[in-house]
Formats: sequence, structure tokens, C-alpha cells
Amino acid sequence: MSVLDFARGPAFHVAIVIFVFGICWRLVGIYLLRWHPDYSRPRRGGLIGGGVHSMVMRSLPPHELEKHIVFQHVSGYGWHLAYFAAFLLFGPHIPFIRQFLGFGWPTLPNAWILALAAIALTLLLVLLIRRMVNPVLRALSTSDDYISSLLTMLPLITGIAASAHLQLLGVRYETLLGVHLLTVCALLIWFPFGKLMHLFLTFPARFQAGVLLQRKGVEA
Amino acid sequence: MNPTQQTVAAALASRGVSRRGFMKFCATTASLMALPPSLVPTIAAALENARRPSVIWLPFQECTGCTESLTRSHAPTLESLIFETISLDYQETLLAAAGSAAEEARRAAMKANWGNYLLAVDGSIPLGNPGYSTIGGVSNVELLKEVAKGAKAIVAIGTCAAFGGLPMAHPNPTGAVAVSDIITDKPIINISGCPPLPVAITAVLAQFLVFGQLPELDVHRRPKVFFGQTIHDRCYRRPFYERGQFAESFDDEGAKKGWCLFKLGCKGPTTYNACATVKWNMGTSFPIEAGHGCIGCSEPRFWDAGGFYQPLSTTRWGGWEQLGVAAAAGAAVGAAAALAARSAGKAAKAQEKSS
Amino acid sequence: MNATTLDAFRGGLAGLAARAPRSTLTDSERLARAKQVMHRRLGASDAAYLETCLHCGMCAEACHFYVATGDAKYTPVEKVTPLRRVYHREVGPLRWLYRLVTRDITAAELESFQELVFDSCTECGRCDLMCPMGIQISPMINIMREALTAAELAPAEFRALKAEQAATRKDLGVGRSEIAALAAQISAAGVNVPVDAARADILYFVTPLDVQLFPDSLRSAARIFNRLNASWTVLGASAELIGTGESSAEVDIPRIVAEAEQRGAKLVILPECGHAYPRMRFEAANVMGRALAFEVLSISEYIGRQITDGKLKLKPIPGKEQVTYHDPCKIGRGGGVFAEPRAAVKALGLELREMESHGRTGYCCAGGAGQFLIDRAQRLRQRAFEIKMHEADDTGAKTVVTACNSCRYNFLTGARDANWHTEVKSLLELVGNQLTD
Amino acid sequence: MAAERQPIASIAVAVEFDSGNVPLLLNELRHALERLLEEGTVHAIDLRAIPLAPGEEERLLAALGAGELSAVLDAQGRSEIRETAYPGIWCITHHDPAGTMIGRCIEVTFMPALLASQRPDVVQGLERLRNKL
Repeated sequence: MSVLDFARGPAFHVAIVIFVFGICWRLVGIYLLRWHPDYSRPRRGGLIGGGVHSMVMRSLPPHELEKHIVFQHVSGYGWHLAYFAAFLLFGPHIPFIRQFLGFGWPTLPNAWILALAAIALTLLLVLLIRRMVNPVLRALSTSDDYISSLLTMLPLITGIAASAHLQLLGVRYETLLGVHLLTVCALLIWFPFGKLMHLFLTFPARFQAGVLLQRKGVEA
Repeated sequence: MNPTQQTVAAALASRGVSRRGFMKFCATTASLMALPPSLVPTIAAALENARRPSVIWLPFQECTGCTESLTRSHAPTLESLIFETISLDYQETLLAAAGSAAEEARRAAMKANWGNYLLAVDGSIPLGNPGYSTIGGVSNVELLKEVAKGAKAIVAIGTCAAFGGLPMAHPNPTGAVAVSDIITDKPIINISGCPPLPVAITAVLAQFLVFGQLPELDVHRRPKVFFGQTIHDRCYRRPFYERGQFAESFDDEGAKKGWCLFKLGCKGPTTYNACATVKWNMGTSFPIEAGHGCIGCSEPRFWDAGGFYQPLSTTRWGGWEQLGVAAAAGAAVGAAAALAARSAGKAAKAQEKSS
Repeated sequence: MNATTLDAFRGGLAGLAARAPRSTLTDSERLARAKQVMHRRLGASDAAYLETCLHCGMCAEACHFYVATGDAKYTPVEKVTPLRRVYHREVGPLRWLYRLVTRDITAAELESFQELVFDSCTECGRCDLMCPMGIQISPMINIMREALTAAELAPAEFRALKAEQAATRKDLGVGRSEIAALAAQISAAGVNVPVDAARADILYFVTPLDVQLFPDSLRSAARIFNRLNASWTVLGASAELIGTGESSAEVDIPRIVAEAEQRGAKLVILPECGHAYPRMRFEAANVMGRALAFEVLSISEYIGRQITDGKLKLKPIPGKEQVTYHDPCKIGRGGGVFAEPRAAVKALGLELREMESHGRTGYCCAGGAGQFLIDRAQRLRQRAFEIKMHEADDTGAKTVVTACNSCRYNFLTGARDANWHTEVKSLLELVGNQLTD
Repeated sequence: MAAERQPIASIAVAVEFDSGNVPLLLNELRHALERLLEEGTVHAIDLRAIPLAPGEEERLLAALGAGELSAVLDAQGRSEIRETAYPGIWCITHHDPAGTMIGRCIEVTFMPALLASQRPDVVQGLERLRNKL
């Protein structure tokens, strides 16, 4: 069985089962813990609205807090947008997406995708180096951060190599494509167990914060 | 005179071919081998002295498609000219003689050219039961081993001989294997394809003829000149791929405009062959030009590599039902974890109150 | 209040640590006690926060201790590391996996976090506002503090106060008799201060700082209530029931609620105190497990509402003096009281010059959540306080008005140490002095 | 029914395929001509080895046009040796005896080698002439 056959077949199959299993395991395991009810008198009504408001507003920190984190903020947005655009707007990815969703959408020329992927990869690398150099980040970082960062970059690297048809170190295209898919499998398998879960956790956490602060009468 | 003692140039001259005709032959041979036109004089010089090689062709579990590809498409053609320059001493399908006379011819040729003849094989070899395919009561595997012993090299023609092919497709009822699974001590050149490009077959013979040596091979032992690049790399529709213009169905606007067939399952990106440049039916067209994606017939296990219409970027993932089961199982584990933690939390509270 | 009183009080605090009782707990007892608190308090909400942290480090930029020192150890979310580890290993859904790859915490590690959760966190909540994930870090710091307290690993000052409170029913030397004495003194001067009246619409609290440092605070409150002809009373037991030494909320809050409900109080009003306000305003109902029969307000909130409703009239202070307003974290960011004190400042005829960080993003005075009690943290407190000082200076105002006596104390001591000449005033006292006749 | 059915030949294919190779080839020929003049180097392009979209070969040949000289070689089938409108650029097309095209090559040279009489043929011809005399 070739690398590509393995990646497209059993590897992906196992990866996505673990992905779904792990996500449900973790989400249910978190949200079924005790919710301590809050009996205090809310200062303001519209708690749900407060939650939704904060889901949006936490994307834009207030000026006083933003001062020293402008680069981190902009680069964070930059790589996320470039990464998802490169994933979602690359033509050959559409059949991959369509097999789950049943529909596709218009895509961008490959040269654009390559540029976006290069931007995402550069920013990810810069942020990784920053994580290793900046004292605050270095102290906070766990192996999760490095594993997640690496596993996020790998599909980009292999994807760029495969789409550019680089015969990297003599690796043939179909093998490269297989390796690209394997890196996606690795990402899927790791996803539920590391920080990548913030894809699912961020907005509920912001909502929680929004409800709490709305109750206190503070714009979150 | 033993036909293999004659040089190619002499063989051609004896047929009344002029020097200009010979030069033309050399030019088209260069083109055939995908060699630059600047090498024509080298080829001419080599052919001056090359001896006509003896070729023995064994057909096993095959459909004769490979032979058809070689003989039917361009008759009479350059390829036939090449055949005139070799000495095809045994080819069961084409041979006028039959039965024991044919076998006799084979043995005679083997004896006369022991150690120097080329063995061409088409079809896979069944190992499940020797009776599945026999010639004159001899099983394919026995015959192959016998003839291979005296061969200078073996040319596995077609995907069946090269990689096992359709007979080997799951569940492989005959236990079919490729030539290279049986013969391990001889140079083997695979010319895969279902069928292979006739020029690829003749080019290998021509190479052997001109330079007396075997061509440079890729990881699957295929001549790099034909199998060095993918269909996708040489496809005239490649610019559409790069621009992100894809046919979404066989009858949509994109299909009519001749856009890339990737999303319709074209295996061009992972298929190494020269169809996109050499083309079929005397250079008329090739599948993608006819509007159908490449099915990857020159690749190992192409028959079991998902559907012909499954785009390369699709995967096996089990479907929503399976993922639903995975989700339910995950949720159950998560719920168990959470409930256990809840009771631990309550126990901590009770214990604190009591102390 | 004069400088001598301030110094005497400071001196008293400096001697606190020496009076801390010796802890006899073994390491395993400490660990068990701390974990018990964590297990009890960790719910889905904190779980979701702990699971969501991306280690982006942005919270550091919100923390005055980090901003002042640039020391990475002050990164807020880093301060709850033991809690995070206990969560992941013992509570979280992936605990079986975490146990394979992580170690359990030790009592020594817990102790090493004492400095981080007590000395260098004032639970000001600025990081809660900053976190792009919405993670509420300060409530988790609070769990850490409670866990360390249970493990008898709180700073000596906290343990000393707690022990004294248990032994004497006095907090910082203030109990029922001291409150009664202050009330009597003010009443004798002509401003009636009822204490522990059998029935009252408003139950008012008096804190140890009110008694020890800022007696005008109660006088001003009394003037205002009396001017409004309110039915009110001081809760004589307020200091002992809502002490600063991390007294047991589980025991004290039901007693307070009973005191209020017996009297038929409609309002419980907290003085200018950032400790009592969140405890009564938000925590009390949850300790009771039910909604409270009365409303809880801070005095600045009450004043602002009376002014806005037109019930309380003030004589403007002449001269349109420029002031800036310091939002006490627990009352502002922690309780949403922003508009009311500003309405009062306006009614006082003062020109409000806002600091760059004000309202919900305002910096802490650096001594909140009992941090000012810790003697060894004085230098750190001062460095963080300087941020506040500079922001106040940048407004050009020569007076800082605030509505929390801890903040006020920190401003006064900080200003003294930095030789800073900006005046620090209480909103309540300013209002109490400008009532119309 | 019959009236509705369109013969395939009448379906107009308005699309022009473009692999982008025609301008590239023309440029390659321009450089080859320059080198021929400066260094005397000859150059050849085997059109069978270039991926060309349907119609592109015709467009390339049309772009090159027809020059003043063309010759027909009759050896193992017809071959046409034709100078294009750009002197020095030759188009050589080989057919097999059945008339099937088996190769097409663009050569950049002052004179294609095939046009000249070949030495072995000359030797053989001389022999024949001697025998005749």
C-alpha cells in the first residue's frame, strides 16, 4: 500500500474517528461539570445579549489594553485568516470538503493560495520564535503549545511542497500528497487533546464571560 | 544467415531504404525516445553498427490489449519499422506457426541467442493455481522462469505484467503477481499502462537497439523518458488547474470550456505517463483531451485506489453514521468523566462542611 | 485623619506577621485541604476557562504588577498553575491522559505560589477584561487563595488576622464595641447614628478602616441618610462578620443575611469598601443558595442614584476644581458602578478629568484584595502604584477622588512614600460636606 | 426525432484552448535565430515533445507562415521540408508510407541536413552511374 493510499484510506478514517470522538469527549466532559448557579441580583438584564456582545467584542481589545500587544494581535489575525483562506479557497480542497458537506464554493487561483500559505507559514514561524524568546510566553508555554504549533504548520509546509510539485529530496508527488494528508491526520488526531480545541471553546468562554460581566453591569 | 547477425543499417539498406530515409528513421526514433533532435547524428552512428536483437514475447494472463496497442494502432507505422529491425522470434498471438512448431521456434531462438535475447512479457502470472493459465501444458510461472533464465533483460509490457494489473484487483482470485515478483535476478523494465503507449514499448526496444543498453528507470522500474513526469505536469489543461478553473460535472460550462478535470476524479497528478504529449490514435488525442479524467492506469494498484471519479483529494472517512457513533461514544466517555468529577466535587463540599 | 494616625496604623500592620500562629499541618494535609477547596469550587465555568487558555500571554499586559516590573512571573494566568494542574489531573475530561504525562502538585509548589496569588495579585479583574478568550482569571486566583488559606499557606498577616478574628471577634482591632463607640461619638457631635435598631429599611456597614482611619466616612454617611430621612441603622457586628482576614463566608454570610432580614431591611449599603461590596453584592446570594430579599448597594452607588433621582441636593464646591476619579476595582470593574460616582462628582461642581485607563479598564491602586496588609510586598505595591500615579498626573488634576477606603489608604501611603502631592479624597466625605441645608 | 438530432460535426466548438506554449515557442525560435546568426548554432524543436492544446500546433504554424522554399522528400513515406515566412526557421513534417504523420520538427538552420545529398547515397549513385557507363 502506498503512502497516499494509506493516508487517504485507513489513516484518515482512524484520524477523523478519533477527532470526532475526542471533541465530544472533551466538550461533554467540560460542559457537564457542575454549573454553579448565580443567585445574585443582575445589575443589568439582557444577559444573553451581553454574552453575544462579548463574543464579538473580545476580538477587539480596548485601546488601553491593546498598547503592547498590537503585533501579536495583528499577526494572530493574519495567520488565522491566511491559513483558513488557503485551506478553504484552494480548488483541490473543495472535493475534500464536499465529501462532508455536500457542497463547495468558488476558489482562488493557485498563485494566491501559495501566497496566503506563505504568509500564514511565515507568521506562524515568527510567532513560534516569539514564543521561544519572549519571557512571558516562554514561561507560559507547555509542550501542547509547541506540538500544536508544529502540527498546524506541517500541513502548510507539505501542502506548499505538494502543490508546487517540488520533488523535495527526491520525494515523489504522490508520496508528498500522502504525507500532506498524513500531516492533516496528525492534526486531526491531536486536535481534541490540545489547545487547537479553542476552535470550539473560544466562543462559549467569551459568552460565559459576557454573561458574567453583563450581570455585573460591565461592558465585556 | 542468422537474422541477428545483420546490422540495423544493413537490414534497412537491404530493403532499399536510402540514406535520407535512414536519417528520417533516426529523427523519428529520436523523437520516439524523447531525445532532443540534436542527438540524431549519434543515433545514426549507433544504428550503423547495431545488431538486430532477438525478442521473445510471452503472453500470460492478459487481454491482448497490449499487443493490440502495439500492432493495431499504426499499421504500417514507424513501430512496424522498428519491428522490422528486430527479430521477433516468438509471439504466440502474432506467430504464424502454432502448437509444437511455435514452441520449437522459441526454443531455437533461445538457444541461438542464449544470454542475449530480450524477453517481453504481457499479462500477470497466476500463483493461485498453475492451471489458471498455461501454454502447451506449461504453467505461466514455469515458462517465465525457463525463458527468463537466458534473457539479457525482461520488458514487462502493460500494467498486468508490470504490477499485477486487473487480475490482481481485490480479491485477486487467481493470486496474480507481476513479473518482478517472480524474477529477481534479471534487469526488468516495466512499461506500464492499460494498455501502454505503443511508442513506449517501441522506444525501449529502440533504445536497446541503438545503445545496446536499458534506459534509465524510475522507482517503479519504468523508463524515465516516458514515466518521468506526471500526466498533470504535461497536461495542456494544467493552466486551468493553476487558475482554479475546474469542471464540476461532465456537462457543465467548465467541461465545455475544457477546464481541469481534477474535481471529476482525474488521476493525472499522481500518474506517470506520456499520454499528454505522445497521445493516442496516431497522436490524435488522449483521455483528458476527450474530456475524461485520467484513471491512472499506469500506476500500481490503480484498480483499487478508490473510484475513477473520486477526486484525489477525497478520503475514506466512514460517513456520518460512523462519525455519529464516534461522537456518541466520545460523549459517553465525557459524560462519565464529568459525572465522576461532579460527585468528587460534592464529596469535597460535604467533607469540608463536616470538618 | 492625620499623618500620625496613618503611620500608627501602618506600624500596626507591620507587626501583624509576627503574631501569626504556627501552622502544624503536614504537607499531605496541606495538599489535601487545598485540593478539597479546588474540587469544591471548580465547576464547568472555570473548567471551560482553564481548557480554553492558549498561553498567549496577553493577560500579562493587563496586570499592573507585570507592567510595572516586566517580570514574566507576574503573568496572571501563570499564577493559577497549581489549580490548572489539579484540574487537568483530577477534574478535567482528559484527566486519565494528563496523569500519564504530568506530575501531581506538591505542598512546596503550592507554597511557592503564595507570593503570586497574594502579594502580586489584587484580584482587580483587569486581566479578565483583557483575555481574548474571555477567561476570568481573578475568580480562579480567588480559588487559589482560598485553597492556600485552607492549607494554612496564606501569608502570615492573613493568618494572624484570621486567628485574631476567631479569638476576639475583632477585625484589625475593630469589633462591636469600637463601632458602637464611634457611633456614639458622632451622635454626641450632633449627627444621629443608630446602631442595631430593631427595624430599619437600610442596613449600613462600618468597616475596620472606617473606625481606625476614616471616622468621617460614617459621619458623612449618617448625614446623608438623615438628610434623606431614611430609616437606617448601622450593623454593630459588621466588622466581625465581614472581616478582611478571609473569614469564613459560609458561616458569616448567613448571619448577616439573617440580621438584615430580621430588621426588614430593603437595602444593605456597604460603605466605601472594595472588600465588603463584592462579598455582599454577589457572593452572599450564592452562599445562601437563593436570591436575597434585599438589594445590595455601595454607598457611592446609593448617593449617585439619590442625586440622579433629584432626592439629594448638593452645594457645588466653588472654583470648578479639577479632579480625577479612581474607580475601585471591586466596585467598578467588579460591580458596574461607574456612572453613579461620576454623577456625584458632577453634582459637587468638580471638573472630572479622566485618567487614560478609567472605568472598566482602570488600573488598580495596587493594594487591593488585602495586598496592602502584606509587609514584604510594600516595594512591589509601590512600583505598581506608580502607574496609577502617572496616569493621575497626566490628567493635570490635583485631587484624586475615590470611593473605597482601601484604595484611599493605598493612595495615601503610596503618595507619602513617593512624595507625591496630589490630594486624595473620599467621594462620600465630599458629598457629606456639601449637603444643602 | 430525427430533426432534433444534431450531427456532431455541426456542434460549434467556439472554445480556443490555450496552454500558453505558443508565445513561448515563438520566443524560443527568436532566440535560436539570434544564436544562428551570431554563433552559427543550429536548433531544433520536436513538436511531439511539447504539450500543446488542441489547435495550438496549427496556430503556431499559422504564426510562422510560409516562406519561399518548400521541398518534398520521398523516402519511407513523404516528408515535407518547408521554410517558414522567417528565413532560417524550417518546418519538417514526416509521414510514413501510409501517409500518417509520424513526426514534426521545427529546425533553425541555414539548410536542413535532409535537403543535402547524403554521402552514402552519393557513393551508391556514383557506383550506379559507373555501372551504367
